[in-house]
Amino acid sequence: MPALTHYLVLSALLFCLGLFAVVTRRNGVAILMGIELMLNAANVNLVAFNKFAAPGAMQGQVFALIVITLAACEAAVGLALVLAAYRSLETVYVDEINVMKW
Amino acid sequence: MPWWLELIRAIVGTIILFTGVAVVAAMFGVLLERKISGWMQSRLGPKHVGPQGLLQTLADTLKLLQKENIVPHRADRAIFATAVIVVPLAALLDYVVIPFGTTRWGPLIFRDLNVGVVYFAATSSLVVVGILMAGWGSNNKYALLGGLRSAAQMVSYEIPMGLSLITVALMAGSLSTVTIVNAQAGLWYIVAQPVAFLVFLTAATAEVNRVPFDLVEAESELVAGYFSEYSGMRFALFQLGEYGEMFAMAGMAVTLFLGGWRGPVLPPVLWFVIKLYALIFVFMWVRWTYPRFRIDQLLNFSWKVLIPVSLLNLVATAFVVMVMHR
Amino acid sequence: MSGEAIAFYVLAAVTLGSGVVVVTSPNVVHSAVALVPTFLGVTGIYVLLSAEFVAVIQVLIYAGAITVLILFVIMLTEGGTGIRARQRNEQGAIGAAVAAAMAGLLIAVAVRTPWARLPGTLPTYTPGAIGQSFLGPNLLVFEGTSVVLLVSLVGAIVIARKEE
Amino acid sequence: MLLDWGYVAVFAIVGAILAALPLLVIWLIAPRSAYPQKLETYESGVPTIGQAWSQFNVRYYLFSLVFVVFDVEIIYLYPWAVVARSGGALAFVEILIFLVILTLGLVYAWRKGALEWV
Repeated sequence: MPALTHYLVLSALLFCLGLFAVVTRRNGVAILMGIELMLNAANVNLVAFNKFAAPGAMQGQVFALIVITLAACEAAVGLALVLAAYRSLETVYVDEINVMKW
Repeated sequence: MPWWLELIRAIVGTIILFTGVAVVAAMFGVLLERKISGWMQSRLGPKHVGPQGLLQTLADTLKLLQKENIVPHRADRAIFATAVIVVPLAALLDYVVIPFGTTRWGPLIFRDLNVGVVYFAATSSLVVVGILMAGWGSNNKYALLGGLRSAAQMVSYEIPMGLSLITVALMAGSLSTVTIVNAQAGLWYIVAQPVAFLVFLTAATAEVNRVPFDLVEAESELVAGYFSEYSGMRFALFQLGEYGEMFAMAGMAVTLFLGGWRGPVLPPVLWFVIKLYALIFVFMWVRWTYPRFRIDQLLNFSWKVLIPVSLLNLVATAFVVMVMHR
Repeated sequence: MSGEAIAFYVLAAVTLGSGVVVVTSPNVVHSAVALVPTFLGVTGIYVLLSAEFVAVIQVLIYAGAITVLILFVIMLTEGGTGIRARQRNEQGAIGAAVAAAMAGLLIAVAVRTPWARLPGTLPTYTPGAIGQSFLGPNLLVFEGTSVVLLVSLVGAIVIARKEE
Repeated sequence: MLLDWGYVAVFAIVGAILAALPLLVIWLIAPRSAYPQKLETYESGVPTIGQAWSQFNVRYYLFSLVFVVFDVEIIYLYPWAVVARSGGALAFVEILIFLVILTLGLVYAWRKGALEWV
């Protein structure tokens, strides 16, 4: 039977994969993918704590749903930003986007 | 039951369901389509292989098995090859929650998940990813355009479909398909929810990319859409996915609105099959009767007609449920 | 080893393995496609944690909607042209070090902390329990998300549309 | 409940193997006689020009954007639908507010032309 710690370790590893993508990727879309991985890791934690630490309340699962919602909103707005940057600056590589206003 | 018995049961069930869908839905479905289209256009359709052409699709499958297997050298090989498995698998996963009938030992269903309706929505949304993969992996302009159009269309019609699923779940107060069928013992939901039924049927036609929503294939402008580059057995697997999805949608419509396996006198499984083929006939009838929509008309229809209508229908149903359960 | 443990390790391997592909693949489309098995692995983890409603929602939203959105944007921008530009910046080594240090820290915390446990049992029918909590303690959260969704819809449309 | 999902997992794994089986068969029996022209991308008979991997209309994005927001809205309706009977007037009012706020979003998208295909 995997215990709480197993899930926490898995989530920590997934989180750090996402962190690595955010720090090293140049492409804006790939950075957003890294953020999605990090949010997923957070969700695993929420649901795991729900089961092992406070099984009576549903707060963990409800907040996992909220996080999924926020992830979707973040993806929609973030990708819109990437598209807008691509339209005015013709690049999706964040280290080339170095002007504030076009 | 010991675990290995459960495992064997699950494997055998999967194999039966898979071959059943491949034979009954894909092979027989293709034949039926050709026969019905022939009948509607005053011609005979396939006639030479087997009695009345019954074995035509079998012959076609054998032919496709021997065909050369071409991967264009510009294609993205990994994605090109995976898409072939993703599309039929995503279509077949739908069948897990469709109850085919009932027996002495309980309902005849692969597994009665208690989130069945949401599961159905989730697996049918996976097909979009497979189609985008096929379109992009081919590195063919027709294929990519077909894939993008298909994805835009399928996601647009997922919303009205989800809303009508919720309306039914609200009526039955449950997300399990078996409970929904049992809740229709008195009255089929097609009577109580005609609007949701029509919305579901329209969205299902669009989800499986059939005429009048077949912009994706659009033989006359896009060659064959996202599977232009697929030959031989890979083409057959896409056909399996397409017909499998069509039968799954029809089966779900029967489950949600036509009382599932319920009916007098005849055995339950037979009732399910009769209703299923009646709906399949409607799909084919529509295909050979209506011309194709333009893409702007198609998307407008979903966002500006179906979604507002199903939202209103949902609110009205919620009101009635509130009043009835006071 | 029990069946549950085997399932956990298989799912963890699928999740982390395809996660590595997402993070390192030089082709952005391959990264985006590899997101699907990652999300499905996490779905399996939710099932093991007996959160089946969250699990199907994970498939519906992440695998079915967000992946499609990401693929669309890749195809609309120059990422869709495949392997062309350098995908990684010059912080590769530092980034790996930071991520590894972070992983070590998080794992140390996870293993060493004596987590508190409240009594109670998980409800067996999760959609019902979640619905009840939306009618009760989480009512405001429920209405709040609709506002969040509205705001992000408006914001994204404003940003993504072409200026006239 | 775990048993249910065990069945689903077996279905997915065995199903993937069964779907891949025909591919193994054709790998064994199908003829191979490829030459450069045959492996060329199909473009109605004329030589292929450039890659297909070029950029497309931003309209596709706007539709998938509105789709994601409404798809997320729908996930909140499923748990509500299960408990609406016992919830009485509270459940009805709650969902009415929720849907009205989201309909504002639909109206906004409609008015701003995000739902037009130009």
